[in-house]
Parts: sequence; structure tokens; C-alpha cells
Amino acid sequence: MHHHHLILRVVTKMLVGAIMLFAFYVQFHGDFSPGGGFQAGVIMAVAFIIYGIVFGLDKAEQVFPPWLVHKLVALGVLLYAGVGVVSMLLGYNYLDYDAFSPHHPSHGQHWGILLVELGVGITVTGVMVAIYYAFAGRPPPMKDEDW
Amino acid sequence: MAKTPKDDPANYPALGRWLMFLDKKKNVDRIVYGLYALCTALFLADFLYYKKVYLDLEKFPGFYALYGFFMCAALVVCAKLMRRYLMRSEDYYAPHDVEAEEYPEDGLDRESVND
Amino acid sequence: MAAEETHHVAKTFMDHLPVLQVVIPLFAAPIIVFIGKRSLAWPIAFAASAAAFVISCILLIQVLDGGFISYHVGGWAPPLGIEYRIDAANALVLALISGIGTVVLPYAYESVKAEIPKKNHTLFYACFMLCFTGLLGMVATGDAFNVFVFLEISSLSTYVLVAQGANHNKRALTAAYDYLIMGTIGATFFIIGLAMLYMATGTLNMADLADRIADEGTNRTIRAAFAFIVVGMGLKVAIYPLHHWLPNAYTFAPSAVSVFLAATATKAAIYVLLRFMFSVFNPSFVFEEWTLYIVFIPFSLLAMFAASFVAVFQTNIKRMLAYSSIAQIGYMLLGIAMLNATGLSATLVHLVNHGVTKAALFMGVGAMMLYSGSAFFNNLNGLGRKMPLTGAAMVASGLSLIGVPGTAGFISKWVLVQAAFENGWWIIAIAIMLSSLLAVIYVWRMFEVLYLTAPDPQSTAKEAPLAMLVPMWVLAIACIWFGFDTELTLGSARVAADGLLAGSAGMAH
Amino acid sequence: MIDTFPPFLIFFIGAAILPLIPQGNLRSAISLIFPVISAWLIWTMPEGLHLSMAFVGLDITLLRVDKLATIFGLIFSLAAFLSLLYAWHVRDTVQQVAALLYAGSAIGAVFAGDLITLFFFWEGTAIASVFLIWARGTEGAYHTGMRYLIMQIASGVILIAGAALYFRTTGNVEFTSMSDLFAAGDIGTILIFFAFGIKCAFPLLHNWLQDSYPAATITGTVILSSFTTKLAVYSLARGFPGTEILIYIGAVMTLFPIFYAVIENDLRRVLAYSLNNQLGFMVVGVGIGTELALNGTAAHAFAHILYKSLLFMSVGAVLFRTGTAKGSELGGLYKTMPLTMIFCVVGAASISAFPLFSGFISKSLILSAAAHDHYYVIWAILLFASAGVFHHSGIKIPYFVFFAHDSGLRPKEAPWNMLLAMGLTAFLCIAIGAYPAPLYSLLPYDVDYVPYTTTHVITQLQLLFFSALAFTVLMRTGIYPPELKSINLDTDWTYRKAGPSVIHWFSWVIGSFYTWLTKLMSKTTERTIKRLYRSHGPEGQMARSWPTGAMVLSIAVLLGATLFINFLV
Repeated sequence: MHHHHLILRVVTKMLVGAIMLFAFYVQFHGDFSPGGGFQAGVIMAVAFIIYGIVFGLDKAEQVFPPWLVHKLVALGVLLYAGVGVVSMLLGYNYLDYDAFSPHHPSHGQHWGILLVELGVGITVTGVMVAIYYAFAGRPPPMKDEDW
Repeated sequence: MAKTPKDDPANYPALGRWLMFLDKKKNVDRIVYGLYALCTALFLADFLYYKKVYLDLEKFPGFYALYGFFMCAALVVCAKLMRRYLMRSEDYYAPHDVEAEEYPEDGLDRESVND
Repeated sequence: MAAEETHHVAKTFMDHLPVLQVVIPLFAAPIIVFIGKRSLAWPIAFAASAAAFVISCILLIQVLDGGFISYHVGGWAPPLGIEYRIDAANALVLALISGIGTVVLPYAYESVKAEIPKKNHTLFYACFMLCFTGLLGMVATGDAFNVFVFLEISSLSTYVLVAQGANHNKRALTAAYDYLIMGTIGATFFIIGLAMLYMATGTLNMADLADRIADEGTNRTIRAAFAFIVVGMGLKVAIYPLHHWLPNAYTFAPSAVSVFLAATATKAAIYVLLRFMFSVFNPSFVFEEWTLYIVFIPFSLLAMFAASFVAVFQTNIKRMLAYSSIAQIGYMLLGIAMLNATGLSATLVHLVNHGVTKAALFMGVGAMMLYSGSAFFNNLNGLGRKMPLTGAAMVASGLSLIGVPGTAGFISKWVLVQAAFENGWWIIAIAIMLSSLLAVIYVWRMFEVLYLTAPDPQSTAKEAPLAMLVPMWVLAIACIWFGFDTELTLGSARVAADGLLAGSAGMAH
Repeated sequence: MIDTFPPFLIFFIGAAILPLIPQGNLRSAISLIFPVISAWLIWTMPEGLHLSMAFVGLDITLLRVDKLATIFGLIFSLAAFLSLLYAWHVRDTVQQVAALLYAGSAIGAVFAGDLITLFFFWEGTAIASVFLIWARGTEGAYHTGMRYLIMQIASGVILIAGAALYFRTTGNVEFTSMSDLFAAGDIGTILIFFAFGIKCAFPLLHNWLQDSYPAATITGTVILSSFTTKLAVYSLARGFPGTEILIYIGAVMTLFPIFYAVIENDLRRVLAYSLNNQLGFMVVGVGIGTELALNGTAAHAFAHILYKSLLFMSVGAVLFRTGTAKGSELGGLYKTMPLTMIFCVVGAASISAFPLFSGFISKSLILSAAAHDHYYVIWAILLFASAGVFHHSGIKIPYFVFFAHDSGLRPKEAPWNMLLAMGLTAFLCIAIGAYPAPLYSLLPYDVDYVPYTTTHVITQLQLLFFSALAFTVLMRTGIYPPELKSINLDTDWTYRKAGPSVIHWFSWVIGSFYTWLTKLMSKTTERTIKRLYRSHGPEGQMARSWPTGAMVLSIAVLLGATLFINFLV
């Protein structure tokens, strides 16, 4: 399998970096222009998925091990929820970004949305990759006696 | 009725012995005549005093006497008629319903019929 | 806006309760996954649910006077921002959900060990927490779209939880799949309804929606939205003809999941239905009344009888209990359809009482399945005698399911019958009593199997482990307790019913 | 505290400690102490409301002391003392305890200031007294006791139902005059009236009395005769004074029992009929409701309890010695039981209202009240009833027991305790009759009535002696109905004969219908269950796991229907 599709493999190698870069662009411009964590996360996941499709599941799992995927899924949510909790600990409402810079609320908003979007991005990446792994790594169909 | 020691008047209480005169028909008749006389006297007494009563009816001489006599006679006759319709045997509702048993003996020196 | 004009006053723990209610379990789920240690998964889940329960109790006490607590997420005031809004109606349901969650977890500890492969344990507890979060969120939020989000969180995790039963019986997979299809359609209908509402009013905050609908009156979009929301949520509620996902899901799910779902999932959905029918849409709308009379009453009567008959003939006790749930949901819908305060409080109180009762029964069955391996009647023969404490708990809660005086079930049926008489619907009151008779039959069958048949001589059954017995008995005692002390259940249900019946005025700020 | 110690409690305490004392003379002696203490308490109790408290949200008063209650309390205590003395020889704990509880309940009821307290004591009298009937130990007595208990409990149940309605109307449960409400047709008051009526043996509700009193034990009958019906009279006097319908009810009550009494064979039943007749006088007094009439009712109740006890005691002594109380079996006993005979005659003279005997000074109060208020027909009826009561109680009882034809029975004189009790009672009867002032001073209202006037004495003697004359004439002419071993039908026929046979007939009809129906039903049920199983059983259409597509279809249909409804209306 490794010896086939040479062109595909070369093009993929070139594209993966660009896709990731684009993902970061979408991620960090999310608070100014169209974009944000959801879209960026999917784009980021696409980089890994296309790598997996072309080079095989094993290679993709070497690059981005499944345990890490799982942790990232959780980490993203934790980041998102954590921002809210921190704002709460600072004496503001849940997810009230003003908390991060009480005197310049707009700065606080920047920080807050950035972190939250990052959390969303991480989780979406993780979830998309996890779904891909799950489908691609599906065990053979159940035997009759399993039913 | 056989004569038993219990039947002997000597065993009666003194008061009972004294009352034995009622056993004689003649004495009973005397009492009845006495009653007749008393009744007549009471009837006549009505004419002898000022009757202080509520009703004009009461002023009728011998009203109470006549009322008492005739109402009581009527009462007995009516009751006798009622008996015709109402009387039933003692076992009407249930056997032994009335006096199902002798009164329970409770160790006291009761005298029964058969002594 | 508020931040610019006034200087900030630091919020305290007590101010955050409405959101903490949801955030604590929400936080627990990723932590369980992130730590990934099997031995820590259960303690974290339990701590989170216990905290949620404490919070819900505090909230319930705070709103019992008929007031409400509004929490603005992100500091954005409604209708712009997301609002969490706690009043007596949802505080009661929150307390039920978090209470059941807290009681189920100790039970789950043993049951999960027996029924689910070890590698899935952490994920199981994470999913459980997510489902828990979703149900709490659905109930706590005052934002219509937020309801949808949490509905999906709870639904998706429920599908996973139901599928965990596959280890035991592969039919759990089809059950989960059916549930997924049906649940998704329901959720889709719901979101379509929301979209229509948004289109017609331009707002998603429930209180704001209520105001605008009340001000502007109805139009066809709003009516269509009503139909979509009622049918979509009705599916999650398992209104009679939309109930087909429920028996399989309850039957094939792992025991702990059956317990949790039976006691909470449909109840949360009923709450949402109530909230939309009474708070968002004005109950005095003619179309709403007609929907109640033409759709709800016939179908709930059908549910009461058809589902009860099915339950009578079932050979699988879990399935029997599932069908009995469908019948009991009929009672709750009937209470809504009465459209009076007594009927609504009957619904709310039955929601709690039935939740507690059913949870106790499913726990008993789950404990017996540890030894019998299945929930078919002929495998449970005489187990009541071999497991006396489990059997006794099932008897207590079975009596409550029938509605024997002195049990929780009696209170709610009693109030429901009263509500029927208040409306002069004595035929319906008779129907309620008749269908209770059917409950007597199927519960009696259960007693008969548990006590009056000879146990299998090869059976290794012994008394259930303490971790299962304690939660079971907590709920069984609650069944009796709520049959005598109605201050908490009926009292808060009445306050809640009054709030709901006030319609959009009940949502006023 | 001590001056408001509730007298009923004395009896209850007595009932509690009596079984602890060894059976015998000591116990009998101690049982006599309680009525004495009770009488002393009642005598010294200050008038007014005592021991008021809140009970399940109702204001209740355990002790309401006024003159009406006091006179009834005193005579009840006195009656309890005399009855217990009469029962000195009884060695049956059940009867002793029941007697004390019964007397205590009756006295408690008299002092009850509210309907709830009244109800409790009302039922107390019912339950305690039935043991005096059951103590007879015969099968007939058992059934009679059951019938008696049902009637008494029914009276109590009706009372509490009436009290509940009364509470709804007025907002309190105070036991006071309800005549106005009754006249206005208030249903609660009517129920209470009805409950009193059962206990008071109103016509058609009366038969429990004639049924049960002859069935009780010898001493039991004496105790029974004193309390239950007089408690009802007291309750009527308290609750319904001046209710006109009572006059007519009372008049009928005085009238019809005398007919029955003439032809009745069981002499204790004769006394029960005459008791009913005497109650009629009291009820008429309550119905007239003037001060004179109410005084008459109270005085007559007082006198009546004494002479009726005396009569029951003397017939009881005969029953005790001979084993029978039937007129057809007795006769000629004056020879061996002369003292009993004399006491019986004293009782007979009292009930007949001979001058110098107690009936004379009490009954005339009621007759005068009736005439005074222009109830002439009633007055005539009462006069007739007075003559009639002399006829059956005054002449018939002593005549057939102690004289008439000689039955051949030669029993011993009654035991000393019975003689003593009879003697005391006879003394009281004569004392009251000869010197009525102390009794009059106890009456609820001031008395300015003079019983001994020439007119009154002579007219009364005329009435009585001419009645006696009628008896003599009829006896001598053989018209007088002989005493026969028999019973007479009364209203109890309805529930002892007619009711059961109607029920029997109905049960036969319903039974055969039911058999037919169950056959039909079992077939139909079987078919229905089979059909239900086909549709709802595990394999049935309703329980099957439907394909996902079919489920989705049902959603679509329901959505369509809902949309349709929403657009339609």
C-alpha cells in the first residue's frame, strides 16, 4: 500500500502543513472575522484524517495516538468550562469575560473568547479524529453466534 | 299439687301467714264490696267540694270516675282484640328465643318449681 | 452594558448556584476522561452528582415561596444572553434528577462492574455525567435554544449508555439505534419549532418569547411551531403512539442506566413540555386547548390502558416496567390536559413519585439480574425469598406503583382524581381507577413470581451487595415517606403549578 | 380542682380498680362507694362550665354544671347506688365493671357541654350496657344484645353525623337548645333529634327497649332501666325544649304501650312497655317546654327512675327465686314473699300516682302544664294513659305475681340485699310522694305548684279506683284476657321476620341471577382475555418492537394531526 499512489502521498505531505496553518488562521481570527473553534477544529482534524486516509491508520495513529485524541477531547471541554469557572472564581458570572480584565472589559473579552474558542477547537479536532479512528478501526462485523 | 313441707303454712314468714286470709273467697269478696263502696263514696264526693280545675269538662260530676272506668274497659277490650292479630307462640322468632334456658344457677339458695 | 455603567459587585458561591448546578457535572465528565484512571472515575462522578443534589436542594428551598432566580451567563442580560432561570417547577425536577443521579451512582458501582467490560468504565461514567448534565441543563435553562443543546447532550450520551448493554444482550445495539433515530427526529422537530418561533418573534429567551407571543397574539408560524415542539418533545416524553423506542431502550440498557433513564429522562422532557405549553405559549390559546383535548386526552387514556394491558402480559419484568412507565406517563399527560392547578400539581407530583418508585423497582430487578442473568419471569422464580431485602424493597415500591394508600403513588393518583372531579370529568376519574386495577394485576404477577413460585434449586442467588441495597432502600423508603409526608412533594408541586398556570405572567421579570 | 373533679371519672376509676379487689362482699361493698362519692361531687360542684379544652380544633367542655344536669346527675348516682346494692350478691366481674362504666358514661353524658363529649359518652353507655344483656349467657340474650347494640350504636353514629352537620352550620359543637334550628328544618339538628329519638324509644323506634330489658340479667335490667332512656330524655330537654312535635310523639308513646302491656305475658316486658309509656309523659313535658313542663319532666324522671327500679327489682327478686317472670307461671307468691309483694305494691302505687306516692307529685306537673297550655286532647290522652298505667303496672303486675290463682310455688323471701335495696327505694318513693319540697327545690326552675289540693286528690282517687273497678268487673266477668304463654308482634317484627324473609327472597333472586351472570361473564372474560393477549401479549401487535420506519411514520401522522388541529381552530 505504501508503494502506491505516489502523487497522492506527495501532494498530501505538502497539503497537511498548509491545512494546519489555515486551521490556525481560522482559529485565531475567529473573534474578528468569520471562523472560530468549530470550523478550525474541523479543518485541523481534516489534516490528520487526510494523512490517515493516504498513509494508513497505523501511521496516523503514530502521529496522533488515540489516547492523546481522547485526552484532547476532554482538555478542550475543560478549557472551555475552565474559563467559565475561573471567571466565576473571580467573582463574576459564569463565562463573564470581563473578569479577566475588570478595568478594560474589552481586553477581557478578547482573552476570554480566545481561550474559549481554543477549547472548542481542541475538542472538535479531537472528536473528528476520534470518529475517524473509530470508523476506520472498526473490528470485523459480528459473528453470528454473537447475536 | 302435692303437699310438701314447703307448702306447710308454718314455714311461711309471719307476714305471709297473716295474709293467708286472702285465700278465702269470702274475704276476697269482702274486699271487692269494699271497693264498690269506696267507688260510690268517691263518686258522691264530687258533689261535696269546690272543684278547682282548668276545663269545663272536668267539672262534670264524676268525670274522672267515668273516664277512668270506661277508658280502662275500652283499653282491655281493645287489647283483647289486638291479641287476635298479634299473638304468636313463644318460639315464633326462633326456638328458645324467650327464656332459652333456666336462669343460670349461681350458687345461691334459690328455690325452683320442682323442689 | 451593565459592566460599563455600574461597578462590579463580586458574586458569591450562592449567586452561582443555578449555573453550578449544570457546570459541576459538566466539568466532571471531561475530568474523568482526562484523568483516565478507572479507580477515580466513580468517586469523581459521585462527588459531582452529590454536589449537584445539594445545590438543587438549596435552590428548591429558595424558590419554594413562589419566586424565581435568574442567572445571566456571561453577564449578558436576557433576552440577549443566555439565562438560567430557576422557579419551583424546575427546581423540583432538578432535585428529582440530581437526587436520583446521586442515589443511582452507588448502585451503579456494583452493577457496572458486573455488566460492562472494564475498559469502558471510565467512558461509562463520563457519559453518565454528560447525560446527567444534559438533563439538568435542559431543566435549569431559561433559553429555548439552550434547551435544545442540552437535550442533545443528554440524548447523545443516552444512546451510548443504552448501547453499553450490548455486552449483555446484543439487542441493546438496535435499541440504541432505534432510540437514536427517533430521538434525533424528535430533537429535529423541536429545533424546527424553535426556528419558527425565532422567525416569528426574533428572540429565544423563554420569558421574552412568552411576552412577545402574549403581546402579538398568534399566527400560523407560531401555531406550527407549537405543533412541532409538542410532537418533538412528545417523542422524548414517549407520548403513547411515539413510545416505541422506550421499551427496548429500558429493557436492554444496563441496569443502572435503566434505573436512571426511567426515573429522569422522560421526566425532564415532561418538564420541558410543561414549560413550553404553559409558560411560553399561553395556555388560554384555543389551539392549545384543542391540542390537549384532541391529542393528549385520548392518547393518554390509550396509554393508560393499552400499555397496561401489554404490561400485564409481559414475560420480561424490565419490559413490563417499561410499559408500565408508558402508562404512568399517560397519567402525567392527563394531569396536564386537565388545565387546572390541581391537575398540574398531580402531574408534577407524579413525576417525582413515579420517578422514585420506578427507580426503586428497576434497582430491584437489576440486583436480581446479577444472579439470574435475565429479567424474564421464569428466571426470577422465588428470588424474593432468596433475596429478602431486595424483594421487600420491590414490594414496597410495587405497592407505590399501584397507588396503595400510604405510598407515594397514592398521593399523585389521588390528586389526579381530584383534578378530574374538579373538571367534572368523572368518566376520566373512573378510567384512572380502572387502569390502577390493571397495575394491581401486573404488580401482583411480579409478587407472585418473586414469592409464590419455587426457586430454581441451582440458583446461586444471595442477598444483593450493600452498595445496591442501600440506594434501593433509600428509594423504597422514599416511596413510603412521600406517601405520608406530602409537604415537600405536593407542597412544591402546588407552588410550581400555580406558577405555570399563570402563563406568560408567571415568567415575567 | 377537687370541686370540679368530673364525677364520671370516679366511676371509671372504680371500674379500673374493682377487678383488683378479691371477689366477694368486700368488692360489693367497695363498689357502693363510688356512687356516693359521685353524688357528693355533683352536690358540691359549682355551676358553670369546667374543664373546657380544644380537641382537634373543636372547643369541648367536659363539665357543664347547671340545675338540669345536676338533678339528673344526682338521680343517676342514686340509681347506681341502689342498683349496685341490689346486685350485691352478683359475683360476675364483667357485670360489675359494666355497671360502673355504664353509670359513669351516663353521668358523663349528662354533664357534657358539647356534642362531641356527648357522643363519646353516648356510645359509652351503649357499649357498657350491652354486657349486662350478654351476661345472661343464653343464646336468645346474645341475639337480643346484638340487636340492642346495633340500635344503640346506630343512634350514636347518627348523633355524630348530626353533630358534624351542626358544626358546619353553626361553627361550634356546643350542646345547647337546638329547637329553633330544628324548626327551621336544619338537617344536622334533625339527625341529632333522630339519634335522641332512638335512645328515647320513640314510637316505631321503641322496640329495642321491650326486646332487650326482659333479656338482661336480673340485676342488669334494674340498671338498664335507670340510665339509657332517661339520658335521652335529658338530652331532649337540653336540646329540644318546646319542640311541638315532641308533644304528639310523647302522647303516642304514652298511649300505645299500655295496650301491649295488658296482653303481654312476660312481666319484665310489661314493665318495659310501661317504662316506654312513662317516657311519653316526660317527652310531652319537653315538648310543651314551659318552665312548669320542664320541671315536670325532671321531677318525673327522678321519681320514675326510683319506682321503675323498684318494680324491676321486685319482679327480678321473683325471677331470682322462681326462675320465671311470666304471668302465666306465677301467682300466689304473697304467702312466702310478702315483703317483696309490699315493695312491689309501693312501686305500683307510685307509678300509678296514688296520693302520697312519688308519681302523684311529678306526673301531675306535666298534666297541669298540658292543660295550662290548652293541649286538651293531649291532656285527655295523658289522663287515659295514667289510668292505663295503673291498670297494667299498678294492678296487673302485683295481682298476677302475688295473688291470682295459686301457682303452687313456695319460694323463699328475696335475699337481704335485694330487700334492703327495695326497702330503701320504696322509702324514697313514699318520702318524695309525701314530702315533695326537697325534690321540687332540685328542679331546674322555681316551683309554685301545690300537688295536694282537695280537687287533685279526689279526682285522682276517682280515676284510679274506678280503673280498679273496671279491672275487678272485667276479671270477675271473665272478659279480662288471661295470661297466656305467648309473645306479641311489635315493630321488631319488621327486622326480625319481615326483613330477613325479604332479604332471603332477594338473595335468592339475585343469587340465581348472579349464577347466570357469572357463567356468562366467565365465558366472555375468557374470550376477552384471549383477544387481549393476541393484541397485547408479548407477541401481539401492541407489544412488538416496531421497525424504525413504522415508528417514524407514527411521528409523522401525529405531527400532521397536531398541525391540522392547530390550523383548524
